[in-house]
Amino acid sequence: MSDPWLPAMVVLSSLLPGLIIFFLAETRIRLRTTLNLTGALVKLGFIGVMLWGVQNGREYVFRHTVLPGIDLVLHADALALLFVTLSAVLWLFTTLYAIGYLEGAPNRSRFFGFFSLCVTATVGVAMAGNLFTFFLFYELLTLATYPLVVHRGTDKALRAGRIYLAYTLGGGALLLIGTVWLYGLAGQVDFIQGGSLSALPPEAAGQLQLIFLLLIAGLGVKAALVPLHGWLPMAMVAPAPVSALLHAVAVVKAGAFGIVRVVYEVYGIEFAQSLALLLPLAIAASITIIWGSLRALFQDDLKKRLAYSTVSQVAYIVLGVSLFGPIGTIGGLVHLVHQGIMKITLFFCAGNYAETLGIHKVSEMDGVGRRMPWTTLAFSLGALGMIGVPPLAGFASKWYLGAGALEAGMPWALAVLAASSLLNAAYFLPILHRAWFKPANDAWPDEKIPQRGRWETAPLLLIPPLATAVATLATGLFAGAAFSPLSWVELIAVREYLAWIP
Amino acid sequence: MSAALLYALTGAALFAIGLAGLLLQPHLLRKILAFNILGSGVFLILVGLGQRDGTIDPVPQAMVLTGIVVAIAATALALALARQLLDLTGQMRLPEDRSDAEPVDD
Amino acid sequence: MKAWRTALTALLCAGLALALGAAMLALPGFAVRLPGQVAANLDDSGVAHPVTAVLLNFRGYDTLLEVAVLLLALLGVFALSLHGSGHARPSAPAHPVLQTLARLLAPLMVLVAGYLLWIGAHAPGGAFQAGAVLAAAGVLLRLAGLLPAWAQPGRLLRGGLALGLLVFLAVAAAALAQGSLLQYPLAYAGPLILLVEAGLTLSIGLTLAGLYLASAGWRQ
Amino acid sequence: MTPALAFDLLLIAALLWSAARALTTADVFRAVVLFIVFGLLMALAWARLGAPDIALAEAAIGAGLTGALLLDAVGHLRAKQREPEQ
Amino acid sequence: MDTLTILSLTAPLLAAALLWLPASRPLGLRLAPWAPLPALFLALAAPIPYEVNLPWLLLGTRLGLDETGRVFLLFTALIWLAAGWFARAWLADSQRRHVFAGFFLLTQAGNLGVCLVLDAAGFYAFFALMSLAAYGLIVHDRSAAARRAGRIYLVLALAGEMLILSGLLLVADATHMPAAVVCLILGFGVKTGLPLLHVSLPLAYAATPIPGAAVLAGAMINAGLLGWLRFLPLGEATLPGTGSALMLAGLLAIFYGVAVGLAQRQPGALLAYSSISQMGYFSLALGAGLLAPELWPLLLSVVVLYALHHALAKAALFLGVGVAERHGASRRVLLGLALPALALAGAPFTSGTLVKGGLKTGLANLPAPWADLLAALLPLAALGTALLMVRLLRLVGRTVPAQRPSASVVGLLAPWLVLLLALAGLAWVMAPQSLMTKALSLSAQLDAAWPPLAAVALGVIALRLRWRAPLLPPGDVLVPLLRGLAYLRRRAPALPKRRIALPAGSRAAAHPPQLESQLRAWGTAGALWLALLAALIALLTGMG
Amino acid sequence: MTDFLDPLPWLIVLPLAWGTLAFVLGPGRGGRLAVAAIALQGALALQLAGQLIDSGARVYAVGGWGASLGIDLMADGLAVVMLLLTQAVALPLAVYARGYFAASPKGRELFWPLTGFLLAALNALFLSADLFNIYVTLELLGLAAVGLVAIAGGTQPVTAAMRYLLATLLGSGAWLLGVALIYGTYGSVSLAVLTPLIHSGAPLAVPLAAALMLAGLLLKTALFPFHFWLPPAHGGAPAPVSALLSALVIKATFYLALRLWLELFLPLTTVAAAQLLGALGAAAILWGSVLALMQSRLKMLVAYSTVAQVGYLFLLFPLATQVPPAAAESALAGGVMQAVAHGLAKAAMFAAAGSMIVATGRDDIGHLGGVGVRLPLTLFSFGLAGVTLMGLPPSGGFSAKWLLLGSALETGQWWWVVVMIVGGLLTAAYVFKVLRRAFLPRAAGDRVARVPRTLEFSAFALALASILLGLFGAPLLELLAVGRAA
Repeated sequence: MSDPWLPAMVVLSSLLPGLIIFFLAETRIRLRTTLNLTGALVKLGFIGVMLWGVQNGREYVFRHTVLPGIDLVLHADALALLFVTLSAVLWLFTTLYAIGYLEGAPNRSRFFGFFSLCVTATVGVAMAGNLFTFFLFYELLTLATYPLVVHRGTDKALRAGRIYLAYTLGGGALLLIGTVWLYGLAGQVDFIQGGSLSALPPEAAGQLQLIFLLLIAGLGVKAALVPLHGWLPMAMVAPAPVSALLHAVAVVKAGAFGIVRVVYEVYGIEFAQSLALLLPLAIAASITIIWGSLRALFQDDLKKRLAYSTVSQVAYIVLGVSLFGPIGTIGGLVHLVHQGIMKITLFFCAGNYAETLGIHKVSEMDGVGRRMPWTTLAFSLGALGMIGVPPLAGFASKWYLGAGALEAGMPWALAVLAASSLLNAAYFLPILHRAWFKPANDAWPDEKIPQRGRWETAPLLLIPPLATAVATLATGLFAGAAFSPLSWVELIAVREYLAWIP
Repeated sequence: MSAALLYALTGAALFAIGLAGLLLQPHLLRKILAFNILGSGVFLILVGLGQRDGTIDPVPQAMVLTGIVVAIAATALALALARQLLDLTGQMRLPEDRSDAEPVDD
Repeated sequence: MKAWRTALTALLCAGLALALGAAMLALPGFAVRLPGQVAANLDDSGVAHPVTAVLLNFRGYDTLLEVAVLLLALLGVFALSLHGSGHARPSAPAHPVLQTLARLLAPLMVLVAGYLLWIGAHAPGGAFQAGAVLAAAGVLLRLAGLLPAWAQPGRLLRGGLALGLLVFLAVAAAALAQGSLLQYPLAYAGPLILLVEAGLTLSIGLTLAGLYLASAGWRQ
Repeated sequence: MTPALAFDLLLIAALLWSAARALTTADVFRAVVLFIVFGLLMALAWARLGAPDIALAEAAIGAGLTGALLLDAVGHLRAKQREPEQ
Repeated sequence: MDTLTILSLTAPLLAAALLWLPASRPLGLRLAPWAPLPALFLALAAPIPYEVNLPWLLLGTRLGLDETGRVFLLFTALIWLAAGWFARAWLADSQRRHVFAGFFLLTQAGNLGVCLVLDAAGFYAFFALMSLAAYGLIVHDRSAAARRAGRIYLVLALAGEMLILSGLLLVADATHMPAAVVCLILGFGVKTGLPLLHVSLPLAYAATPIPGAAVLAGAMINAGLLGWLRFLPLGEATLPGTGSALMLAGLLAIFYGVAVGLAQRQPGALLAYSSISQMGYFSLALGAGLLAPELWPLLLSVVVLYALHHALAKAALFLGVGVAERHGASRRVLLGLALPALALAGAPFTSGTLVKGGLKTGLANLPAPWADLLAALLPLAALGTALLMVRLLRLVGRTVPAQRPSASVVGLLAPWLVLLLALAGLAWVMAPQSLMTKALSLSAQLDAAWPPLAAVALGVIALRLRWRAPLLPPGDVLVPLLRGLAYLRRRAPALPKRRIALPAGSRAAAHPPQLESQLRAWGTAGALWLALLAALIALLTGMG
Repeated sequence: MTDFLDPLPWLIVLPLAWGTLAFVLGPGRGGRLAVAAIALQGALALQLAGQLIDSGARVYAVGGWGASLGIDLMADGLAVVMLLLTQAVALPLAVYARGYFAASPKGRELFWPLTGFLLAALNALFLSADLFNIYVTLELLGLAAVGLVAIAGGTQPVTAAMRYLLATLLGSGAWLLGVALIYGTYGSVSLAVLTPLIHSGAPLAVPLAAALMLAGLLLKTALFPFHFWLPPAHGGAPAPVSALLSALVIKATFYLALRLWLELFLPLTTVAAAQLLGALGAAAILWGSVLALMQSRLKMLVAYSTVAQVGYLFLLFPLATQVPPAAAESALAGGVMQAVAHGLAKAAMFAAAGSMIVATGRDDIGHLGGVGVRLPLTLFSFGLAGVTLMGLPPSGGFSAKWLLLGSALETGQWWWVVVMIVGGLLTAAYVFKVLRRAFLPRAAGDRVARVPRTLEFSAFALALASILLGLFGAPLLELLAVGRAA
């Protein structure tokens, strides 16, 4: 297989199964599962090859001209692979989880079809080699996710879907304007390390600032930057695997990743700094971090609390991006991965509580640790990681973010991080306290899966959160090891900054 | 001014008359009449202007012949529609032009 | 509202007429003159009458499409009659005088049509006029109650209606071998035009009559 | 003013009058009759313009056949109006 | 040595993991007390200094021991060992002893790690592990008091963590030094009980089961101190302002701890205030180090020794209190308690004399007015400590023996005795020669002797005169503070619920259908068409 | 013999012939013939496109006379793109119609002959380079379309057909008047002859003619506020008819407007007039979308969507008038891409809507529940078509929007950007209004039957084509550039 096709294969490896699954009868469970898992594993295989190649300095580019001067480019560079790998790995787990979660539910073919499309869009977003391609997959993501959000078909779900669409399509429109404008100004804007816009004449600065605003506003919707975050807490009505996907793998990540690409590989971090774009971005991220955490404090609905937590946590990535300097970059990028692993754990667990015991609210969680120790253990690891407790994944992110803030000369961002961590603790630790230290109530709200044998719930519901919880621990504990997300991110950061350091 | 130009001017007037009738008359039969008058006006302009230098020009004449046939085709179809409408609704008017017109929601 | 609309419409129509008049009076001389060209090419057209030459040769393509328009209108009328509320009621018996007159006139009109068709090559006349006369004969017969209404034309009638167009198309397409659509071979231009006109006369006659007869299908 | 011009002007006046009346007269049947008159006048006008082919066609088709169709329609309309509730 | 280092850290973690699964739980419980043994062995046997690099761990971890680290590791491991041993008997009949043991071991791992780790991120990691896991020890009883104590502890601990994290990041860059120092002092100050940050200590010590309290007071509090020692620019930078402030805070803590401690009724709370008071000495010493870096080398050795002394004494006191609680305050038990009490009070021939003498010497060279001020105040402070100890013995003496002395006496007494022995001997073993000779001098002994005696005398007088100490709730200033907060919360309006609603398309546009049917009428459309025609004519002819 | 096989004339002759033959064959017959013939037409159009790419634009003198005595046909890039679109839409729709009329026979009797004439008219119109000949094709097109609207019978369709007929006749009348004025001025109706003659100082009759012809075309294209006839006509006809009309017929008149504006009357065009057309387009986008959102009947919703989408086409005028050539070309490419994408997508959407209506037995958005389960492919097609209409990537609609946005931004006309974006969002609103309902489970008392496979697959083919256009649109633009001065 020749090199240009590898990125395309990565996209196709979920697209094709997805399309086939659409048209499978509801009852073809085995075939559907096989297709899903085969796709996921094949994708991981391709990614593995590319990881090895990129590590050794190779690049994989697929290019197809859509219109004159406009190319569809899939480009597997180190940054792309970071996100692709995350998505692919988490997709595997989420698929497993979803198979268990939806056992016996209606419309599964549709669900898994869109599920696969969603991941297709995500890997496309990850490997997009220019803004056009990025936008293409970004919108595809919107479309593929909508049916998942409204999957339950309840009024609430439909409402959430409507709001989701209104936000994301609106954001997409802004992004489109920005992109087209930029193309008009600078021609085809490929993502290259160090960015390419600094070559434009200085008169364009004003326009470029405006375009930046448009792009960030467009991306900020999916990244749930305040005040564009309204859809995210609404969307938590979706089934748990979807929430996991929205919050950890795909949607918010796509937004954040887009901001990463725009700052580093369209504008170039140095150029963005010279246009005075980074400080406003950092401020926006900081406001989001604090506001999301504050709102999370007041949610009794578990998934809603997690959703607001996402608002806050994803802004960490943006904050890291807006910190001028390699350490901040590392912090932001590594949080892209870490947040995904941790948040997916939390959502898996929230789904387990709901599916097993009918627990949807924090106030119903008293003593659940004894009933479901493994799930609660996983949840605890995720939550503590979110707070930034070492040696979990979140700690490494925060450490680099903090150091990056200082390096960038923005010590106030450190205060934001500290305050946010405290708020994180304030909304997560009470949950842990309830779960572990409070006696259970007489009965669970709606015990669906009785405790039998060794398993506290269905095995397929339990394995994924445990796996990701272990990953939460491992990525933090062994952050310094080769091939850890952190080391990979360091590789990226070196390349991004080498591009402009003479 | 040649006679042909005079007829062309007449054609302009006929066109205007037909146009006004087509737009203002609610009765379909009259609309069809108006359309025919409008068409005749155009035909006069076509031939009249074409022959304004006094030479007979067979090309616009042939065009008008074609036009007349097209016009009768259209007229026949329009009449058939109008009659059908009459059979279906009892009136030879479009719903929005009826005196008892209600807001149309389709 | 309505009065306002009417006034505006009338005003604008009048203005349009004035503008048209003004424009016509301000015309410069022609840039291109076709009568001369028609005359110059008349010999190659296969007919002697310039209007017929334009109609069936120089701009024969227009005529081809026009015949299609005519057939199309009939199709439309048929389409309507198919779903008409029209329950074909028996027509009232016509006046005997009318019937006699019709019986006498109809063959005569067919003859006139034939003449018009033939003369069309040299003088005013031709397929359309001939067809119109044929159609008039049909209307007359119908009025006299001698022809039934056409709710559903049979295959033969359909063939007759389509004949003119099909012949015209066949000739036009056959001419492709000469190099272009409707490019009559010089030697056969006259006969071919006559063939086309003959087909057209029949079909136009039938069609025009059909426009009346099909409509009358759901009259009493 | 030559007789030809006088005839032309008269014809034009008649054309305009019949057209306007056909569109404004209250009675539909009269309108159709006026229109047939208009068609015949048009045939005359065509003859005046040196277009005998069109004159023929106008008389046969424009006035004749169209007239027949229109009259038929008017008859239909009247019949319909006579039996309103059927 | 690498293996032993890693084993020291993983042994408690492994034991904790064994406790997780019901199947391996008995084994875990059996091993739990002995988890600190590798660390203890390491402290005794490791060559000093040594370092182990683990670049793959966390953000690149460096483990190792220096002189300070060794002392800290030594007493930490020792106290954990004793406490673990004690706990086995103490909680023998508890249903949830494995839960306690689990948190105990996690906390232990953190605490040992703090002593062993040399890099900032690693230190922070272990410190956080220790702090957070300790929550499980504090709330073990599940009583309301325990939960309240846990909550307050956690809030403060987390705030401290954030300050520490900020401080650790800031300290890397010299330009942020003042901010870094403030962050670090305050952050670790939560653990060491700086005034105002001390409020969680009394509550926590009182609520935690005795073995937990022993490690909290004995071992973990010193982890905060170790943090200061490791990361403050002691001996490197001169920070007179910060140093003075820290010294003032220390003095305040010394007296304030005594004053409020005397007003306590629970031995645990009293001991907490004693700790607050004792930690004031460290603040004093470190403040002096910041004020006058040249004094630091001497002060460092004293501080380390003081830490050893205080840790062992406090742990021994707690275990003693526990023994008394379970088996009644027999004369023998009170005698056993008197030893650490006297040591804390700095009585002759105890480690207290050793360290207090050293401290006095170290601080004597401070610039004015500190030297004179301290010369005057420190004896008073010693008296205060002694009074506090007298009060403690009195409180314990009144303890009613437990109804059912179920736990084996040996299981409780043996670890206590071990600690008492260590207290009696270890400081002397570790002390530098100069300190030792000085402490054994007659003048030093006399100096040391009067405060305990005076305190005992005062105590007797108080008893006779039936002085009643005023009562202060544990947590002192916290109580009004929390009331205020509760008031505010009741009064503050709830955050308004935001409603996200899109304008419903159908409502917003109620009129279009009407207008649309207007447009459909030929008259309107025609007029509009003519208007368009006119406009086009105008625009295309250039009139527009 | 090579002349005999020239694809250009056959594109006109063939549909005329099979349309007539289908009539002769009898009511309801000729479907198979039509499918085969349209497939052949498609091949011919492709062949023609190939010729163009190889050797540039073509002029074809009918009867061998040539302009200005005879009639010229002209095949340039623009014309051939439209030809390709026509056949590409017609073929799946023909397949669809066979299945549709099998399931829902009302109106099938004369569908095939009328369709044959309709396609002939379209092909002839796109190829014509003679103003009067265009008039004839316009009438052919109009009457065929009206006939198709009326074939199902019933009050509503007949009313719609009547309204449509009057509108289209007025439009052609205005066109013919314009032609008369042009002939009267210059003595020719050949585009090739006239184009060099018309300049900015032309006599009054010429701008008058231009205005008349354009106004007539706008009426026929149903540009706001002259859309009044469209929704009832397109919403009331049988689904295959609606699809043909929305996808192709209004494009034909748009095509003519474009031709006039960019070629014949280019010297007369003014920015103000272009802005006026753009403003009408913008109004169409907003008005059509809002009304689409308010419909409760599925096909009316789709029909109003056409009203809105027509608006996008007219944004091309301000974007291509008196701007730098590159921006104008980009705008033209965008406009044509929009026409093509909308043609494919709207055909797919009407086809899918028709399937849903056949399946549920009613034309009501409120009763679409269960469609997603029963007709997943149909719903998917509807969704894909919706993606194109919304202008989301990767679709032809997106490419169009991209190009239009690009030229709007480049020429500093940001107000059109706002309109396009808002229109896109409104489109999403009404498309999802349908999708949302279709995702719901079936309500009690509703029925959702299966429909023939051909219905599902032909709609899907169209929808897929509208998407693929976005990914493989470059050759189309390459073709479009043939015959246009660079």
